[in-house]
Amino acid sequence: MSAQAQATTWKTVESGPPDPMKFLHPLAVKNYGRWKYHERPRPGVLKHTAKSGDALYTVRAGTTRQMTVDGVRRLCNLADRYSDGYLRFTVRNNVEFLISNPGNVDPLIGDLEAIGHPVGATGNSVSAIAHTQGWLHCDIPATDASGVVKSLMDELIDEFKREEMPNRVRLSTSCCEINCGGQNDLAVIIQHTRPPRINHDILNNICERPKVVARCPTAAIRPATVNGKPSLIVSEEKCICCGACFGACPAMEINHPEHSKLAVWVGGKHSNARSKPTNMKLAAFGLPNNPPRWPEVADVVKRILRAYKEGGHPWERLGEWVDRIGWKRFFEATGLPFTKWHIDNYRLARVSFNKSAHIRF
Amino acid sequence: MSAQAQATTWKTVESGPPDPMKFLHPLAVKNYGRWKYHERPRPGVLKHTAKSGDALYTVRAGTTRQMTVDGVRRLCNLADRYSDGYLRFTVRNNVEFLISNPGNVDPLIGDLEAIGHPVGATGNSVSAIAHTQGWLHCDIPATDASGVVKSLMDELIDEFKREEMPNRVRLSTSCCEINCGGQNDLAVIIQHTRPPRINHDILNNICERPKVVARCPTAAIRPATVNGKPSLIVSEEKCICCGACFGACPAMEINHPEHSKLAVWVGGKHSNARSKPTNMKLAAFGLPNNPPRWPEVADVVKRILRAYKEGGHPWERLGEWVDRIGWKRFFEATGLPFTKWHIDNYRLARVSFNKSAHIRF
Amino acid sequence: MTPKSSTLENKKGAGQAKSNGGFLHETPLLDRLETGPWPSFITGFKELANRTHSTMLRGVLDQLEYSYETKTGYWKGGTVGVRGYGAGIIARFSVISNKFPEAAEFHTLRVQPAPGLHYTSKSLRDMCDVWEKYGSGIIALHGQSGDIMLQGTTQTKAQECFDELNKLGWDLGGAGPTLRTSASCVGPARCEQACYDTLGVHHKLLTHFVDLTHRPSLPYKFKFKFSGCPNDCTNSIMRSDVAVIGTWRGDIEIDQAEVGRYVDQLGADYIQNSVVALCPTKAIRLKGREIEIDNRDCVRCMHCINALTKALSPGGDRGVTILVGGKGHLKVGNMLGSMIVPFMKLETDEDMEKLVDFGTRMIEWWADNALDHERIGETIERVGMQAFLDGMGIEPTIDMVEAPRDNPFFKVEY
Amino acid sequence: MTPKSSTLENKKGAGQAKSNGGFLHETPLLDRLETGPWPSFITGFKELANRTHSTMLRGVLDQLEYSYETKTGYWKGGTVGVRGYGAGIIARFSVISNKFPEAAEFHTLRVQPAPGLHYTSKSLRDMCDVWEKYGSGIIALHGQSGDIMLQGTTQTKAQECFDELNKLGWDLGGAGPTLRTSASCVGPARCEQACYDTLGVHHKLLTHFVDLTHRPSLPYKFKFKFSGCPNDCTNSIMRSDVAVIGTWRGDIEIDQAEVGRYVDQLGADYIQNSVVALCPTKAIRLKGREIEIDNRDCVRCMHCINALTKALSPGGDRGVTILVGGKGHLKVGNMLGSMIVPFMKLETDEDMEKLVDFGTRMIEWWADNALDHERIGETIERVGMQAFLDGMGIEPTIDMVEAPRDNPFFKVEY
Ligand code: SRM
Ligand code: SRM
Ligand code: SRM
Ligand code: SRM
Ligand code: SF4
Ligand code: SF4
Ligand code: SF4
Ligand code: SF4
Ligand code: SF4
Ligand code: SF4
Ligand code: SF4
Ligand code: SF4
Repeated sequence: MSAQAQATTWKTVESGPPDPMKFLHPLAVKNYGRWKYHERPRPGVLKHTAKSGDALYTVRAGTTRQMTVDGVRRLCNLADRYSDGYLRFTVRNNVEFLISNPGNVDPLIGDLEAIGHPVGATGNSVSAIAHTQGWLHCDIPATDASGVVKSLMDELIDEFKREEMPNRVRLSTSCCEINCGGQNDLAVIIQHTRPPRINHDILNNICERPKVVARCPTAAIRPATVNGKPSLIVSEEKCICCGACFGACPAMEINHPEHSKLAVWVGGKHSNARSKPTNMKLAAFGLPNNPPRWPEVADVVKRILRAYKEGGHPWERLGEWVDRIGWKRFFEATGLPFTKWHIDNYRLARVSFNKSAHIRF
Repeated sequence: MSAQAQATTWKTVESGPPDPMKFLHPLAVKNYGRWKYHERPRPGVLKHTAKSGDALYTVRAGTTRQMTVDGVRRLCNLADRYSDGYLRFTVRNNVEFLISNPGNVDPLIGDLEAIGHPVGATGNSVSAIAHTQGWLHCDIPATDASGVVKSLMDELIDEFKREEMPNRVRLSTSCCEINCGGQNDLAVIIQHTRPPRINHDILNNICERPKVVARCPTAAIRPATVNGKPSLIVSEEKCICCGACFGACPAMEINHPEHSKLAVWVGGKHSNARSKPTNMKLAAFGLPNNPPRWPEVADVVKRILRAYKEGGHPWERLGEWVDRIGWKRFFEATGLPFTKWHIDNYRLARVSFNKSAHIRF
Repeated sequence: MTPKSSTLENKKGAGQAKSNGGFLHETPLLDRLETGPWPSFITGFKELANRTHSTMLRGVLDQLEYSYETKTGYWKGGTVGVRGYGAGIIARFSVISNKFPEAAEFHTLRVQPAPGLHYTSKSLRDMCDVWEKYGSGIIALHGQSGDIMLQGTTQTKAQECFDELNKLGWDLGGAGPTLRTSASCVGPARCEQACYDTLGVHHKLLTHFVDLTHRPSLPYKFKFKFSGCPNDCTNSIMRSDVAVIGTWRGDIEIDQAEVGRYVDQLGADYIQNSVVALCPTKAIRLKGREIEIDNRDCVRCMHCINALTKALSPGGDRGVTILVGGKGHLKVGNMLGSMIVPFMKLETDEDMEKLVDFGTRMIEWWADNALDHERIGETIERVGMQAFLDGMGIEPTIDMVEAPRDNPFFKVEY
Repeated sequence: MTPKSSTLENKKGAGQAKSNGGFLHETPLLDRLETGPWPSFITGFKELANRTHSTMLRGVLDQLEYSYETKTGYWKGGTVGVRGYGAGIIARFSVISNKFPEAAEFHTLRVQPAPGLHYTSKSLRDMCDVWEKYGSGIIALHGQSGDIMLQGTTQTKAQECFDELNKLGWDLGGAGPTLRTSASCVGPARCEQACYDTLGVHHKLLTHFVDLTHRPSLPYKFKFKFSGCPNDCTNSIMRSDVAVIGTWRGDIEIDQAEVGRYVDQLGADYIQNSVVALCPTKAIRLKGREIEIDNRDCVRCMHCINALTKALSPGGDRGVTILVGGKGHLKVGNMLGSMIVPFMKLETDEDMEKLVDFGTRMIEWWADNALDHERIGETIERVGMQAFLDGMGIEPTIDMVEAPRDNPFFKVEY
């Protein structure tokens, strides 16, 4: 039966997301909405106790996110053996096994580690790095997110397995300035440093010019005739290298093997615990895009996490630690240089200026 | 000798501000830069002690600011009698007598009060209201600042004479949105609520049109031909009633006897003590411009000061008090209505949104 | 089909994959991502390719190696879809297919998982089986928006692959200018802090809007996310246009006996310094072995509850607060959502209808007012909060702002 | 000339002024500003008018009464000046001089006072005498920028009036697009907190720039203000383009014996709650009867020093911090100045030259870069801090910002 033929026989059911209840562990169904508290018997393991008295154990382990049917089947095997066939994933691509029998916890951990899945990421650990597509799949990446993550996690795995940081630490990486990885306590993001070169040969064929012009936040793009054909040109002065035009039109070639660099951001926070959520701030930029292991990035990330681990008070998220000690001490403690480009010059810049005589010496 | 003739005989000395040392009290000269501490023996009186052991007393009293030669001479008489002929004024238009003989303090206070100058404004008092020109002199005012101040101070004079507020309280009033009175713990400022009516008859004769167009922050003004003559028109939708055009061109008539209203602002702070300096925020608007006594304004001002006096902790400036209790409680405590226009919709609006789930019920 | 070998045997397989076998070409740069303790996606890919002899996978590895060499990406977009849908498949064609013809196509199906990302092993295995048949066998669990990403199919296989998945109960997620796949935290399924049914609300809302997910008809993407409490484990405040976050009115519930036990266990000092002192509004005090909370001043930050989870819980009158306008860096810089609905009950079907109605009107308002490629947060910023509140018929409240405006530049209706 | 009567007799005079006498017209609305305990400017004006029989003053009161009635202002600007100067007199012509011909002209001389607003009674009396001769006799002490405002002269008398004042040592202040009259706090003359010589620096700087004060040649107004310490008693942060604020490096000086006395007098609780707890960076601690300060964390806010002035003083290594870009509401909304020079010594003549040089270069940069009617804070915002720092040759430091940028939208030179 040809694909086409089969296709016509099945009428699509537009179901949206499946009903979650079908996939929940029976103890989760039974105690749904009636959990009382949780404990962390050891790193990587949670014990949730319900008002009914039931206890549900969770074992959490790292994955590559970019998995394969083979890898997934291996996790299914473990779920069948230890967690009544139930498993879930966290928003950070860790896998979780929900276990009713406490005796299964240790053997599962053993098996997980044996097939290369580190157990951890609970409590005050460095959890897995949220990441994006990179060269593997995206059409606009300037680096490979999975590779950066693998390289970094090789260095951070001990902190993944321990709970020794002042509070949880969330990292992300993104392969272009769009930052699909989202913000985090620490984020590694590619950044363009040159305006797009325009591929005039193809632009007119593949792009709607007015749309590209409209996409630019600084009105840096304007219509022009190049080599007798209608095309676009970019004002180098106005362009802020955001790459928005490239998303709209592949002829706006902003990626560059040398000039797209990596930047490290710190202090993003979404939780409302204690302080309000905050946007992350620029810590370091201009780091070379150096596959396959990006050692310069790892160096900066480790410096920051080391300083935070040493200086942070209990419960202080990375950004809260910096707020307490002040950015001056952050740059001192990490040895990172402060440059004029760390000063905002975008649309809300004034808000970030030190509008006071408050100063640390 | 005619004015003209005399004029030519004198060659202007472009001296700038006079040398301050000539005007300083001898004890101030002697102990210049070597003061040790100060005390406040009673409201309106400061005692500064120098490292040398010298003590200099200051008696501070309110004035009308808009004084006359007669009033100034009276103050000079008092200075001659009690303060060795030395007096100064504060940045808030209070007069200060610098006294070397402590025995002169009380008699001076008696004489000051006898001629109608209230003594106070030190420490945690409500000092005199910084104010502006108003109908008495400015070319763009929509109210009279001196009159508003007189009406308010009649009601606040007890707090001027006492030191019973949580911290010092600074007020200002301004007769147009330009706000020459500056910001303060509490400010009363006129506010336009309608776009300018354009006086097309005179516009072309008295204004440089491109300059007026350039003055508008929202590009609401554009050139147009009205009644066959080049003039300007204003987009009602874009106009934010800021009055900037009126400053550039009197034909942009923004003032209106009914539609120019009074607004009350709170929480401005310049000092760096404790918290960083802050811009003041809108508390109430749309209050009638109701000369000669503006009772509606006084009502709002007193409500706010009363709530602050009751609720503020020691050293908390008005804005710091609100920050601690939250704006929700501020509006509750003062009984002022919160409206959608209290929400910023200008260029940095987003910064003021509650970007969190933090909420008081 | 499914290899029946045990996990440990599979592990052996994974180990072997570190050599490129006979099937794959040399990938010296990628191979360097096979060292080190963290699991390697390259090892996984190679293992899979060597087992399945997927030429697409070989081509993709070759092109990826080339990307590592040249520091350049080589995919371009295009249009690949399934019948009736306008979104859900991210098409990828190689721009250097002359060089790597095996990698000519490499499309991704975005599949919506169940809210909370829960699975049975059977459901995953069934999916794997379909995917191995119609695709490369690469699965990302999950994409940053929450989709299962089945990466690597061709135009010819896409429809059939989807049909098989659809038969198993899966549907595609969003892409382009659609209502996107949502994320919800584990919530009531396993968390004591959940203030509403994140999974249920996610399921109902996304099912209601399924048409908007499949057919691009919006100015740009639109995302909901669901967090059961202000800890916001889905990062909804920055990563969604509409963050539905659990909260409560009334008083925090206190079990003073447990407080006493915490004092014994952690010490009063710890509680002073790491709980009481960190309350953002100083609303909480430790008195001996008891805790006192001034609930009028509590801003529902969760900190004390997180720290003393056995002793403190969110109050009983639960519901949600809704923040609107979050999004990523693009063009304007990161935006955090801001409070639009201070409190809304979300328990009954009627409550749910209110949320659906709210969402519908919001999307309509946005569709009417947005410029092309403008997220709702940007639209609100451009037209002003007032226009948004008016358009939505929402009462303004002080909860929406940190402070009232600091400029006089507004014009009240007259 | 000067009435020789005693203060108390004068007071009697002031009391009488409450009736409009024979000279003045009825002003029923203004009269209502004569009741109440606060001194009344109307009473003062009437007293003066009745004594001097100034018709200008009568006209002005009539017009002001009419303004109160109609809620409308009736002055317009114009050009009135003195020889060689392009600024310093604010011209006011009545737009309804047909109605109030006596108020046809009412110009103000802005006269620069001595820094710190100190006077001898003689200097004031001499000024009053000139002013009574050439003007209305109304004096505002002082305008919000710090000028003595002599309000109410005519075109014909202006030059002569100024000449007489100039002979007494007074000069005009700024107006229009000039360097404006400055304000400085009382500083070292009577304040223990002064970290530099506010009066002296004000005097020297404004004398140096006197040409810019008198001749409009700038894009817009430009203001310096001088506060001796971070208490900022001149409100410089918002009210000046350049705020020169005293501060110190090194350690806060502590007199522990005085600390002990404060503990006795105010109680340890007060010191804990109202001093220690209010330190913005928690840099200070009370240990028994002594205070300990972690000076590395102290941000020089002044609070503890203010509260315990006998015990604590700014450290000995004193200087200034300079904030740039403050201004009022107009067009963009209030702007607070922001830190551009974290620390600068300001003691020697050489230091003073550096400040002059800094001011000169800043004004030049601004004059080169500003649009018409754009304050320097607006210019910096428009062109970006980087362009300003480059133009000025200033090293960027972290002190200039609360936090680094939160967006990636910049382009490093290449
Ligand atoms: C499983 C997961 C939710 C899910 O649906 O997948 C989850 C689960 C829990 N989170 Fe979370 N959080 C999860 C992602 C997050 C995220 C989002 C993220 O990681 O991208 C955040 C927001 C981070 C941010 O602010 O940027 C998050 C902020 C919190 C917080 C607030 C921490 C703080 O002090 O700021 C708590 C409170 C706490 O730690 O007690 C919390 C608490 C918890 C608790 C203790 C809730 C409970 O009582 O069960 C859960 C176990 C935590 C642990 O690992 O020790 N969870 N949590 C997510 C695990 C991610 C992972 O694999 O590492
Ligand atoms: C696949 C995924 C990254 C990943 O590896 O996980 C992804 C990949 C892309 N994102 Fe994204 N975004 C993904 C989650 C996000 C998130 C995170 C989230 O949803 O929680 C964000 C930040 C939050 C937000 O919505 O702002 C995000 C913000 C963007 C943006 C910037 C939006 C903005 O207004 O700032 C764009 C650009 C655009 O839409 O034009 C974008 C555009 C893209 C495109 C479509 C690039 C393009 O225009 O061609 C990428 C397709 C890559 C590919 O080949 O598959 N992606 N993108 C994530 C979706 C998988 C899924 O469905 O589960
Ligand atoms: C005389 C004057 C300076 C001058 O050159 O004229 C002055 C003099 C003193 N100020 Fe001030 N301040 C004066 C205007 C200001 C202003 C500006 C204003 O009023 O417009 C401010 C900034 C207000 C703001 O933040 O918006 C100001 C903020 C302070 C502070 C900080 C208060 C705080 O906690 O925020 C102190 C510290 C203190 O109170 O101990 C202070 C302290 C002082 C001290 C105690 C300094 C000293 O040791 O001598 C002086 C006596 C204060 C008293 O009145 O009890 N002075 N002070 C000004 C009197 C104004 C008046 O007549 O009321
Ligand atoms: C007289 C005075 C108010 C008073 O009664 O004390 C005053 C009066 C005027 N100011 Fe002012 N300003 C006065 C201090 C201020 C201050 C306070 C300060 O200097 O500390 C400010 C706020 C700080 C600042 O510089 O921003 C101030 C901000 C303005 C502005 C708005 C500037 C801005 O960028 O926001 C304008 C509008 C303009 O310049 O076009 C303005 C314009 C004016 C004009 C010239 C109105 C005009 O354009 O025709 C007013 C002339 C009134 C008159 O008839 O004399 N005045 N003006 C103050 C000057 C007296 C003096 O020389 O001592
Ligand atoms: S961050 Fe950029 S390059 Fe990476 S997946 Fe997202 S859109 Fe693609
Ligand atoms: S990179 Fe950004 S700023 Fe530059 S031209 Fe493209 S859209 Fe405009
Ligand atoms: S506030 Fe406005 S009306 Fe009043 S003096 Fe200043 S410029 Fe004139
Ligand atoms: S009032 Fe302000 S916004 Fe309105 S037209 Fe005039 S300058 Fe423009
Ligand atoms: S957001 Fe709250 S309810 Fe949801 S998992 Fe996190 S802590 Fe639990
Ligand atoms: S939830 Fe947060 S705000 Fe409320 S009492 Fe606890 S720590 Fe304080
Ligand atoms: S600013 Fe400082 S130095 Fe100047 S008077 Fe005020 S407290 Fe004293
Ligand atoms: S001056 Fe301010 S920051 Fe420094 S120790 Fe004292 S209170 Fe703290």
